[in-house]
Amino acid sequence: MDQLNNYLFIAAILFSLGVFGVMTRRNGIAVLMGVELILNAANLNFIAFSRFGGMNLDGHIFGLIVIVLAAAEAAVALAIVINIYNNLNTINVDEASMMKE
Amino acid sequence: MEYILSWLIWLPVVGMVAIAFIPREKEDLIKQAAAVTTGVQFFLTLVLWNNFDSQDGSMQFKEWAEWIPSFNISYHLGVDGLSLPMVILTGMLFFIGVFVSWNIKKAVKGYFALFLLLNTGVMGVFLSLDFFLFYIFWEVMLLPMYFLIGMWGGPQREYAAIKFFLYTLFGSVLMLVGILGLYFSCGKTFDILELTRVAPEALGGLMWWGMSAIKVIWVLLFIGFAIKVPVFPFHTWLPLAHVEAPTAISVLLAGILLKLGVYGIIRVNYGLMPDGVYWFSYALALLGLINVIWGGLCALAQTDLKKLVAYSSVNHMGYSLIGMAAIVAAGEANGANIKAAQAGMGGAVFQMFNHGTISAMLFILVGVIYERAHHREIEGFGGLASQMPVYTGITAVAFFAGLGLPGLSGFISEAMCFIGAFPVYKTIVIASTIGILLNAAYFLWAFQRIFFGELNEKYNDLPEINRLELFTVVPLLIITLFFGIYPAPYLDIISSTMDTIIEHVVDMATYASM
Amino acid sequence: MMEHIFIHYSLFILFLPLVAFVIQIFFGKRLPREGDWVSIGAISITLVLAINMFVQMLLDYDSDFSVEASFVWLDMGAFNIRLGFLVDNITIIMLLVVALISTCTHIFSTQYLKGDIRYSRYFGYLGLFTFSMNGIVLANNLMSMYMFWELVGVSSYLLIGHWFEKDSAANASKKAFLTNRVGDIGFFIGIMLIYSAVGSFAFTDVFDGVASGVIAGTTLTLAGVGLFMGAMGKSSQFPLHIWLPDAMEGPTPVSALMHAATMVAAGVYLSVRIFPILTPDALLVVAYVGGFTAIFAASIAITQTDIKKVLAYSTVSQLGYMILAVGTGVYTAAFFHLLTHAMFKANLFYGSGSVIHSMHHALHEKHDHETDPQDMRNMGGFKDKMPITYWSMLLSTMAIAGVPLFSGFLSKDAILAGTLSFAMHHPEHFLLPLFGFGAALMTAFYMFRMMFLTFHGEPKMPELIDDIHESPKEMTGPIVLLGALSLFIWYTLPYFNPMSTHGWFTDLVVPKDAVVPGNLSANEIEEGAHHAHYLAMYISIAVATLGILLSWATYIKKAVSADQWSARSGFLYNWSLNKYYFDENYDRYIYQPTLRLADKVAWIDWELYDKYFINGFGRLTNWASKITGKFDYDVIDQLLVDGTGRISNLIGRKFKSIQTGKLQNYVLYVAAGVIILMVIQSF
Amino acid sequence: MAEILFWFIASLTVLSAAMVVLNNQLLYSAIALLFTLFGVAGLYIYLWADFIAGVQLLVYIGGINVLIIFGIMLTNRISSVRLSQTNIQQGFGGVIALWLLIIISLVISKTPWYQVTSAEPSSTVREVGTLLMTKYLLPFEAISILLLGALIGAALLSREAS
Repeated sequence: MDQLNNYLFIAAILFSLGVFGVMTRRNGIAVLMGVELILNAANLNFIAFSRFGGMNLDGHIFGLIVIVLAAAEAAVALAIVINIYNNLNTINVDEASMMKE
Repeated sequence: MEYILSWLIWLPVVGMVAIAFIPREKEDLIKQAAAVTTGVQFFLTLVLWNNFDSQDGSMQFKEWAEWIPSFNISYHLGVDGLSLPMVILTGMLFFIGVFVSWNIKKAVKGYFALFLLLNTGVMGVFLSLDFFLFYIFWEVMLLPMYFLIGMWGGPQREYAAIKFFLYTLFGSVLMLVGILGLYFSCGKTFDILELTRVAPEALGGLMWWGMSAIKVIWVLLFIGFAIKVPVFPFHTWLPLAHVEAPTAISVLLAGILLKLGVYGIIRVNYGLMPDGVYWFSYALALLGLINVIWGGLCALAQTDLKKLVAYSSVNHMGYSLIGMAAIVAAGEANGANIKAAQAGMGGAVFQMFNHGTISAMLFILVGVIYERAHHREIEGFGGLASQMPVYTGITAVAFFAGLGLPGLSGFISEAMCFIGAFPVYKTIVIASTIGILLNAAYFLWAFQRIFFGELNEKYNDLPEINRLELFTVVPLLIITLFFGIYPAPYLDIISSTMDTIIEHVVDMATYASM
Repeated sequence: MMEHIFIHYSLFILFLPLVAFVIQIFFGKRLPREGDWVSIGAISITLVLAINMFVQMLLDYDSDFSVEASFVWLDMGAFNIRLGFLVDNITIIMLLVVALISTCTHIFSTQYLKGDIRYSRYFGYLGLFTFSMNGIVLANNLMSMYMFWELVGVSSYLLIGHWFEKDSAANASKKAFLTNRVGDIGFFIGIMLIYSAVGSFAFTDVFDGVASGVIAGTTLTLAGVGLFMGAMGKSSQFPLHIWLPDAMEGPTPVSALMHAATMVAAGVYLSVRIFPILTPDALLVVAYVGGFTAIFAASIAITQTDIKKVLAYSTVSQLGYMILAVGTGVYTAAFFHLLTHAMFKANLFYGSGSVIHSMHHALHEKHDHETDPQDMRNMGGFKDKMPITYWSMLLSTMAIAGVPLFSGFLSKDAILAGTLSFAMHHPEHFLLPLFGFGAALMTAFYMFRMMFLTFHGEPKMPELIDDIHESPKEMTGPIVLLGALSLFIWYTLPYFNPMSTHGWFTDLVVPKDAVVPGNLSANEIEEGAHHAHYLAMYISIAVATLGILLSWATYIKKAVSADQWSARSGFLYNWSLNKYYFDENYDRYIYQPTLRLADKVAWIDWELYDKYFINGFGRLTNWASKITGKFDYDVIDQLLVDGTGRISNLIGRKFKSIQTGKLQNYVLYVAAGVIILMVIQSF
Repeated sequence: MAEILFWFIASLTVLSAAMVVLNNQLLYSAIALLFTLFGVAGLYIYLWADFIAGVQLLVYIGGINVLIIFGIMLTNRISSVRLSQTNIQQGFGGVIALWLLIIISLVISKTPWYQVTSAEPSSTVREVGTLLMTKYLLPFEAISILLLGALIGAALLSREAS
């Protein structure tokens, strides 16, 4: 528990899972959850480096900012999801593929 | 006081942002916001004047901050006796301009937003001491002007706007080349004060393609500025742009933007290339003469009142050029006649200010009659003096100021220009005195055709000039009258700076043949 | 010297009329009686002050009296301009003239312009004029003189154009201003020539500079001629004389004040002031211009039928006299003539104004708006109807004709003596006295012609004569006063010799030596004039008598028929009647060509230069861009780019299936790409 | 004891994270996410970041997770439609994710990390607060404006189309 690598590995796993979620989930909200995992992974890295890098609190600040960003992002993303749902009656992202051609 | 120059420049931007947040239906609020912004700015210029030390001929209120260090570009501002009057004039005319534009109907929000952006550009050019910054503000000015003429102008507005834009752009491209030439040959700096110190030596003897670098850069920069002045033969954008632009924009165009040319020549060409001054001064005086005569003759032939006033600008700026050429009188070769140099330079700079107030007044007055009669054909009026006595009186004073009547400010500056240039360029000055006859001829003839004679039946219910219009024109009238009677306050501001410039040009010139 | 009481007086004299002007312009219409009392009050105070100064001067009886005061008006370090006052005897006399005539004019105008729509404005402009005129008189330097010089021009412009509804008045005012400007250009060039050499505008410095020789020779001559050009414009000398007769379009009191007594005299005043720096060559120019103008204008006056035109040409001619006097060196005589002329010519104008006024009323009674009330052919026999006007005008006519016992005789005699003595010294310039005496002859003739046609003989329009009345006392008062001032006695006190100019004037206005090295000294000129004095006097009495007799014979006795004479003289009569076609020729050879040139220039500027040359650039660019555009499209675009495009299209179609539009596919590709990059990187 | 607790929390985090992305029941995923967030908060405490841990609990669990659950409720008719979802391209995605994990793990283990040992602070709240008000004032302000903008934007987006 006093090993930097432990935390980094945990973060790496969280990140990979997050990426996996983002890539595979069809439901928009589930994709969002994947994003949250990625963000948490990053945050964990920040705090870990801060802890083992001489207890420099800059990392904490970044962590805070990331959390706030995540909140903002979640709010907007959910709003978009609800909007899509209202318009298309589905929130499956692969069905909302108007980008195609 | 510390950041007053930055405030002056950026305040209009604040106003612009504020206007952007006002819904477009609330036109009165937009106008009020613009009035407050420009009013505060005008007040700040007066504060600046109050705190200005007129005994000090160098830059004051300097601000410096690093901007793009890799190219040695900085945010460098400062004001001296040359720019201070122009800054005050800018503050005043933009403030008045808001009220002149009070009756704008179309897209009020956009109009005033652009108006304030223009304000920032003009202020920036007068205050920046970094060439790069100078150039950026110079270009910032161009864009709002293009839209202001192109969207709110008269019937031919698109043509006029594009012509103005291309003309000026052509000039600024040449200017940019000149600036880069200076940058690379004078130790990679854009700082005007630094360049003023090093350029005369760094450029001395430098040859490009078998030509002296001074000549090349001088000509490049001069054309850039000359288009703004405008110097013959770069003047044809002016009548068109003036005629098509809405009244307030004509006022600003004639009142301030033309001054940028002369300002630039004195600040940059004179400061950086003293040898060039000696090389070019004869041509400068000659161009001044051509401006005077050509502008006068063209004005005499005009049937459109606004075009007449526009050509009168060409004519009046000619006096300024002649006065500027007088600086060489201070050189050893011309007998070190400091008196003449002071008179000429002082006259040129004073003429800038006077033309600013007088032509602004003339354009406002043209706007007043246009708003009532919906045309500007000189022949189409007649006998208005009995219908609109107050308007007639004010126009009479403005016209007399334009034709250089003693007691009104235009006379003093014209006389100083002539007196200054006379010892060096006798023939040119004597020839250009014909200009003052032409001046009188076209103004009086137009005055007679508009105001004298039997009242044109069509106009027997033309309303008198109203309070708002009086409010815009009377302050200018008072200034014209005041400086005509007692010019000392103005000359106090500029004289130390003029001495600095004259000394600089005389001392730094190498007098080597180029 | 600033403390001298005269400087304070001068300040009041200068600025009181200006105050009146400002009040009239802003509040005139709202004041009772449209505020004429404000102007009259202000001008009366200046008159009182001027009289006070004049009396002081007489009491002191100091011919060298002179005070000066100046202040820095404009300062740029080395270049500075000081403005100020110079008060000496000439100034004081001139101030009195201006104040006196101006006061008379103000009073006269209350009746003459009664009920005019711009009554208050008129009085305001009179104030402006008086201010500017006093400014010229008081100036101690060329710069402020020039400034007031132009201001006088403007007030003249405004007053001539008082009835601007009439096109002729509007034209006349513009013509006056522009013609004056031509002179002013010369004036200004003269100022610049002097300033660039001397470095100061003040008269004293200029005189010192010339005396020390910093400016000499041709330059000084040119400077002198330049300054004199200003005088030519203002004093309406040939060939710039054309504006003064037209200026009669203004109200008659204005003609009396400005275009007879004061404004036009400013040119003479300037010449008197700058006399010391005029070189012999310059003086010669001055003399010939003056002399020629004198006889030339007189020859026009003979045939004019408009009473004011006669007086106008007579004024031009008399001004020519004064200029001639300056040119021949007797400049104090010129100033003397200025003084006497101001009185009698103003009076003649008042008189003519009085006549016109009553003609106008009489015509009005008859509802006749066609007949010209100024045409002498419609007058005649007014003598008994308007006795006051007649008698005082007769006094002034005697004066201008040069009849002994009248003021004009003295001053004219002094001038003619100077001219004669000049011609005796320089026989090659014999023309100058001929001009002088010829003009004197004609003056006597046409002035009495005017008097006879107007007041004597049978009424030409008998139906009018019943309605002709003497004018009200506001008008007759000034007429009587100035008529009385046409007598010699006022100018020769304390002596009573009607044949000699000797008196307070000659005692107090003593000619000064010219400062130009080598010019004749004042004493020498004086001597010469003195020698010629009696000869000149006899000739002048002879020609005056001859002129009056001729006139009498023609218009009273009808012994000579004017019509026959005019028919017999052929083209000469026509030339004179049509003012030698100057207006027509100026119009044809100067105005029209200038306007055509202006049109041409504007056309070149706008239609040719701008449309073809400047816009040509635009068209050229346009054309070039079309060519490049064609090249761009046909070759680069269609062949090269589209060729590439077609290949890409082919490839693209193969890869199309990858583009699913599903976001997550893209994320997948990105992640895969990252991994591939990382793997490559690690090798 | 602490060691055991650490490993427990770590495994809880990882496992519940796997649940989040693998479970077909959306609501379960959300609940699993809650556990993951809890776990991360616990790890923060091990990293001496008490304040961040608190914020994590407050914002993530109290705010974001609840928001997500709300989102699920709002976009699915809870009574009638199954609350499940399906995955796509699981095989390919899984391979990619695995590869990512492997590479990152390699990087982590191969890199000689710069480390400093330091004493455990009693509380980080004061320092964090001070930093926020001094050195990071501008980012702090910027992020607050961003948050405000996001709030307004979200409200604007999700209201009924008029």
